Amino acid sequence: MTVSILLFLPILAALAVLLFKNEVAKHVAMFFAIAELALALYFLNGFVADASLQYSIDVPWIKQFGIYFKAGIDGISMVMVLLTTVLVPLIILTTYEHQYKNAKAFYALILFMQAGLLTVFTAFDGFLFYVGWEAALIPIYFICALWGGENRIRVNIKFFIYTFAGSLFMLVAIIYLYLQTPTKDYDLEHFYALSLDAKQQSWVFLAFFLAFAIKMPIFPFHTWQPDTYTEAPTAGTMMLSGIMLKMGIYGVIRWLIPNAPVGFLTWGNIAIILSVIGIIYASIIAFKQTDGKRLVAYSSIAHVGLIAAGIFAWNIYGVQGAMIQMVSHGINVVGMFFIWDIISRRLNTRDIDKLGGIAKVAPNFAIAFLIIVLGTVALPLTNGFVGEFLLLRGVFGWSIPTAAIAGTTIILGAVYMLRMYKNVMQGELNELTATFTDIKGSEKLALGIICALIIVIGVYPQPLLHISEASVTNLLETVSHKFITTKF
Amino acid sequence: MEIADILIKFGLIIVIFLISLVVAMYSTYAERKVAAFFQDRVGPNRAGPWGILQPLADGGKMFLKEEIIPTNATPFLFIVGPSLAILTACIGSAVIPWGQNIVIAGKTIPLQVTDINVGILYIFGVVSLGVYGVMIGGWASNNKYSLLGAIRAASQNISYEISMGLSIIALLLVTHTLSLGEIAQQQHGWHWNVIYQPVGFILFLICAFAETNRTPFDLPECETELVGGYHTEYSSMKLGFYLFAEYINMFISSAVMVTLYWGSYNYPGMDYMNGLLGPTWGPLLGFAVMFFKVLLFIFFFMWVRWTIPRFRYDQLMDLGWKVLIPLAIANIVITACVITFL
Amino acid sequence: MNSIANTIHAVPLNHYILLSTIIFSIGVMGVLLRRNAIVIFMSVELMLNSVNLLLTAFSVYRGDAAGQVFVFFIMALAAAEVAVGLAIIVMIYRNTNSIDINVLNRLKW
Amino acid sequence: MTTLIIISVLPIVLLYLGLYKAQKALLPVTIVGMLIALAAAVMQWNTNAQPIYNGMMLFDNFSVVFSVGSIVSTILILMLSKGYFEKISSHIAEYYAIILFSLAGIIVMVSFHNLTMLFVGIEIMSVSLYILAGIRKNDFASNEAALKYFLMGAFSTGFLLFGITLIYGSTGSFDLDVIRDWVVTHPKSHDALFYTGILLIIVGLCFKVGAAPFHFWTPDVYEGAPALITAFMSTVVKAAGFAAFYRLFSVSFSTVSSFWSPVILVITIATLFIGNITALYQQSFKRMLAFSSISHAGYLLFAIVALGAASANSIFVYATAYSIASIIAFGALVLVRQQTGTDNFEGFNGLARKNPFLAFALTISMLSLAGIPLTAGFIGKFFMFSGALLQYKYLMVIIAVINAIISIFYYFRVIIAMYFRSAERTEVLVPAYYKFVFGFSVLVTIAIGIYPELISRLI
Amino acid sequence: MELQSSPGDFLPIIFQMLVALGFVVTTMFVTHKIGPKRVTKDKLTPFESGIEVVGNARSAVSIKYFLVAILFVLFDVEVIFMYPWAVNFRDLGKDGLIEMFIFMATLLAGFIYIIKKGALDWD
Repeated sequence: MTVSILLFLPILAALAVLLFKNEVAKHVAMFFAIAELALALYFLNGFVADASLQYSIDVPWIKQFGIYFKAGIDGISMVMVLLTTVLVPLIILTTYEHQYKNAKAFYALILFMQAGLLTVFTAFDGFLFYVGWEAALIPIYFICALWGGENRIRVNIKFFIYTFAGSLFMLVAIIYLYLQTPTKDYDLEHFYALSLDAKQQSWVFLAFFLAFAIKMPIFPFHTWQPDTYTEAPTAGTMMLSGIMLKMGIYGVIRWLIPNAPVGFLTWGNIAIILSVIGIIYASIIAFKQTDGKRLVAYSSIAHVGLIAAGIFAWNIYGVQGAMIQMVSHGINVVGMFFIWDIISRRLNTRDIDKLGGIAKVAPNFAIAFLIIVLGTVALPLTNGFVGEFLLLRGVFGWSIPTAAIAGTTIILGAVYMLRMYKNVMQGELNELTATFTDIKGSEKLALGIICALIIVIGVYPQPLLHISEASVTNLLETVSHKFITTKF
Repeated sequence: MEIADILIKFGLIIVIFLISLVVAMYSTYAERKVAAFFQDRVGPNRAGPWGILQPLADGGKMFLKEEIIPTNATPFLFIVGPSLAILTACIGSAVIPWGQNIVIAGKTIPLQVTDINVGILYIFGVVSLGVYGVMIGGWASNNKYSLLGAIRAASQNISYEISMGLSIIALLLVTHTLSLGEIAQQQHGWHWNVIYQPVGFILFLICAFAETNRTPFDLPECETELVGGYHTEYSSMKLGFYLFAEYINMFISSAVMVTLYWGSYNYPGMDYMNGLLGPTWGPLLGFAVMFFKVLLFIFFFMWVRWTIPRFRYDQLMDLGWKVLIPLAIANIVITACVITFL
Repeated sequence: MNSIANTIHAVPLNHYILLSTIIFSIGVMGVLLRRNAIVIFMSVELMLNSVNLLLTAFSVYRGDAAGQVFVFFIMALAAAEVAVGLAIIVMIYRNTNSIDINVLNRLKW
Repeated sequence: MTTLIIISVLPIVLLYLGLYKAQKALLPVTIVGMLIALAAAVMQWNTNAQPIYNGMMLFDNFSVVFSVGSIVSTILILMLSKGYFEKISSHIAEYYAIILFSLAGIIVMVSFHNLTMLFVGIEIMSVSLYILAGIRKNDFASNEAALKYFLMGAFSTGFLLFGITLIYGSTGSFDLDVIRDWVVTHPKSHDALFYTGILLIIVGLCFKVGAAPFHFWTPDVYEGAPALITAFMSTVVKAAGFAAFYRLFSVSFSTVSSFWSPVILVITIATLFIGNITALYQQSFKRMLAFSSISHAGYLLFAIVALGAASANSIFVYATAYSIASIIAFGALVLVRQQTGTDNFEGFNGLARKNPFLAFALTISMLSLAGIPLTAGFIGKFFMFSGALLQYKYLMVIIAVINAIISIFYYFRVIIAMYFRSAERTEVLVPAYYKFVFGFSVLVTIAIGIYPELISRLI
Repeated sequence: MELQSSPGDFLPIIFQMLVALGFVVTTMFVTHKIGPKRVTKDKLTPFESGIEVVGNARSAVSIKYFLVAILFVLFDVEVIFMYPWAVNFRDLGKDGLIEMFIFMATLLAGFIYIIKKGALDWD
């Protein structure tokens, strides 16, 4: 049993959804998403947490260019696969209250996107990676543009152009690496084995970095993000922030630094500084936001900045922290957007200043909201804490002042998050919020799962960390080895 | 080439040139006489005995007429038109072999201005140019009759040129050369090409009629429809040139037909006669024979003119395109097959 | 009797090249500068004929008939072009009563 | 050879069918005939062909592959023509015949082994196209397109011929192999004739394929000509032009590439920018396609600048991807134009509501043109980039990437119009023939996008 | 068989042209000098059977003439190809015969087509 089944199931599912009527599309999609999750859990069950590549498939695809369909799961991939397969059914669950026009297309696109995402996370062939990367982009473009808000057309074309531009440069870099391989193929291991000189690595680094920085997004490349998050339908935003953003982070870990370690030495400082600037910048902007969804979007930039900084610090703490924080952030941000989805669906506004006192009428909702906020601000015993702690530890290892500045993210995050919570949930009820009804049914289920995950991971993160540990260590060693062998 | 050769060439050219002019002049006289004969009249009989000076009188009259260039015409082209017509008519004779090499005072002189290896193509080139004279003249006149006449002339000429070219191809299959001198030699004695190419000859004959705008193909100037056709506006010697060109063309095409099909200067028993008369008088006899044949053709041209009525325009085009071209192609195919398989 | 080939050889090849180039350039300038479709068309034909001339010269110099055969092809295809081209010009003339290419500005250059 | 004979005889048959008023039989006979030709071409595959007719033609795999590609594209376009020419005039048989004559020229162009045949092929193709561009006799734009195309085409032929003549003058032959041998045996030669000849040939061919700065006729002609003819011109003809370009330069001039590749490099870059940037400003979908075709010419030129072992395949894959996608685009344009009477982007507003299939097909086509993965267009660009990077043409690839990004703007305009803008409209009627063509093209586009080996190793 | 011509052979043709040209120019000049000149306005108007001149004569004429001209160009050019064949007919043998027949068959196919199409019908 290989990973290919994991990649093709969502595509089949997408096609299958199209065969059903709009009314039942979400159930069908849910069924397949859960099946996918089950499959992922099955893989997890048989997974050995060492650095080896498991469930791998390696068949020729385009032979003349040395392109193979090479995919597999190692520790890092396993975490990402779990994240994806858990979040997709969760996201579908959050849409149960929505009545999308042409729903089957909507769910088909989500499933199709899942295939693309999983391809990215499991690909060990440069070409396949790129294909998955773009294959994830097209569906989300359509999701956002078809079911999005008023400005969706302008905003989405901006989003698309940004990400597409970045990825094209990445493609050039990938082809470049391919041409350098003695065996002329796109195998990632052969890429790792390359010994490019410093200048070549610099260019490769920059090309990859552009793609990943736009995707994450890191500070000067982030401008597409808040608009897109705001205009996208909630499910789209969740896909974007919960999973797709992680493509960039994953890319940095797997594709950027090991392929161009010396380039990373040259540019890594700048990257880390940009990340830290992003943290502060996004936090300050978030502070000023009144639109809840937008606030969450900026907070996401801040969190991602921290993750990026942790990775660019490139030590076991940073990377492991990033791994776990990716999962946590995915869960938290999905929860956060869901909260705002619930609010805006009921009250038709996302303006923080207009809200207040909802906790009084919706206690269950208030608890869930609180747990998610706490998770986001990284209170100990929530999932956010483990990740942020490790990340800061990682950055600390790189530079203490930077770590100090980056650490402000926790404080700033706590400030604007709690302010948001306070404004929305506490205080006096007004005319608008009085009509708020408590969560029920699918909402309750979804929020319940999210809260459970937040707490479980927060309390006992060890299994998750264990999955990726060996692979991360191995990767770090590869890079260290490469430092030594590179000709300067 | 030595000076003497050049002088001899010049002499030959001038002789041939004068002969064509005289023949053309007297063709006009002959035409009227022939017409008179056919119509049981007397014909011109005032100028000189039997009216023999009539062509000179006509020529003189042309010279003395007033020159008119209409206001709407394009003066330059108006003059170029007739000049071109006569010019092309005059240079066609350069490649026609008039006789065998003649020996005068120990010097061998070919009775042909020049024997180039693309003689037939030269003839075609010159003939094609002829249409420009008509076309330019008709257009420059800026007169509706002229223009219509010119266009008719042009489309008639070009239509028949195709069949003419095709009919020649069948002949080339037999002769294997484009040189007229060589073609003349090949027809030594009685081996005239008309024996091998009767259909080709008839095609060529019809086309020759059309190319010279002779009745029954004189649509371009058909006076009942178009006043004077393309030369409606012309007067004086410019008109004379057009008329003259027609007769010179008639002469040249007769000569070409004789050269290509009717044995040129050859006649049965010519070897014997050559032996008898020697290298000076023998070829001259050949020349006389050739000339006789040419005159017969000119007579034939006139005969046809006063016998057959003019075609209608659609009949003319139908004949050219739908009868002659297929016939010519069939002729080529049959000739080629016969030569290859027999 | 010297053959045509020898006589042609007596003229340096460069002269033929120069002559053809000049004629070709005249054709090019004609196409670029004149506004009358027919004149442009004739300029194009001039270009083709300069090519024919040059091909023939080369062919004789090299003693290779291929060049002259090529000329035949050029002539035949030029004739086809003439047929189509004139038909197009006639069509334009019928619609606009003009063959000045300046009136053809409905579509921008 | 059989292919060429069939393709040449077929139009004559069609002309006679037209004479005897067999209008109904035209399309079936054409398609059956072309399928036979297709089969004949496929039979020729891998037969280790040698030049035939005194080295005039060479039906090697390259020629077979491009012939097959051209024939298939033409079949698709002809299927779109069902009911199209009837509206223009009553001489339908002639239109089919002329298109096929043009195709015959194209097959000569992709199979030549002698410059004579290159010229003859180009002319057969071009002369037919001059007529086709002007088949809307009373439509002024069509007239103008025909005249412009004709004048420019004849003009460029002049350059091409002068170039060929100069090459002949220095090498003494028209045969590609002989020219190549001459180049090899005169490696240090500074024969000005020869190099001028190459430059003039480049000029002539760039005119024909519509590469900047010789592109200015392209948009006008493409806009003015009837949509299906434009489809034919911008797909089959363009592909054939590049095939001929490639064949000539790879066989004969590859050893002096250091001389001409900088020239083509400049042309390529100019073509990309001009095509893309001007396409941005177009309001008319058809004109946008015209400019985009210029930019695609730029991408195709990549294979010639970076001439290598894989170039032939790259050109073929790219040209196929581009052709198939363009056919969809033009087919959709024809339908939309019939309904709305406009070529503009607005005509596509809200199409997705009423015609999801049509909109989907057009979306795939646009994605393919833009070069998004999992479509054939991406594979084409990928091949081109790979080839260029292999030759260390980094700058060129970067420029191409920038252009690919620019192109997103205008390709997505159609998608945006179809899906995200609404307009009052009724359903566009999609005839069965069109459905087939769209379905087939979409399948091919995706199939090539997923598994390019289908066509990428044929040469 | 092959008759080689030298440029010298073409010289007499030029002589003849000069002679003819001299004749034409002289005649034109003489007739211009000795003819009377009594121009009037009416004399110089185009002849139109005595009525007032209507419009310009250089207007469009029937498209049929154009068609004939074009067909001529095409056929004449095709005929060019037959000349070399005809001259070298014996050397080319049966292959040449068959090839030329194919050529002519194509030509005929086109020819029959235009006739059937009515391009040469005058009515």
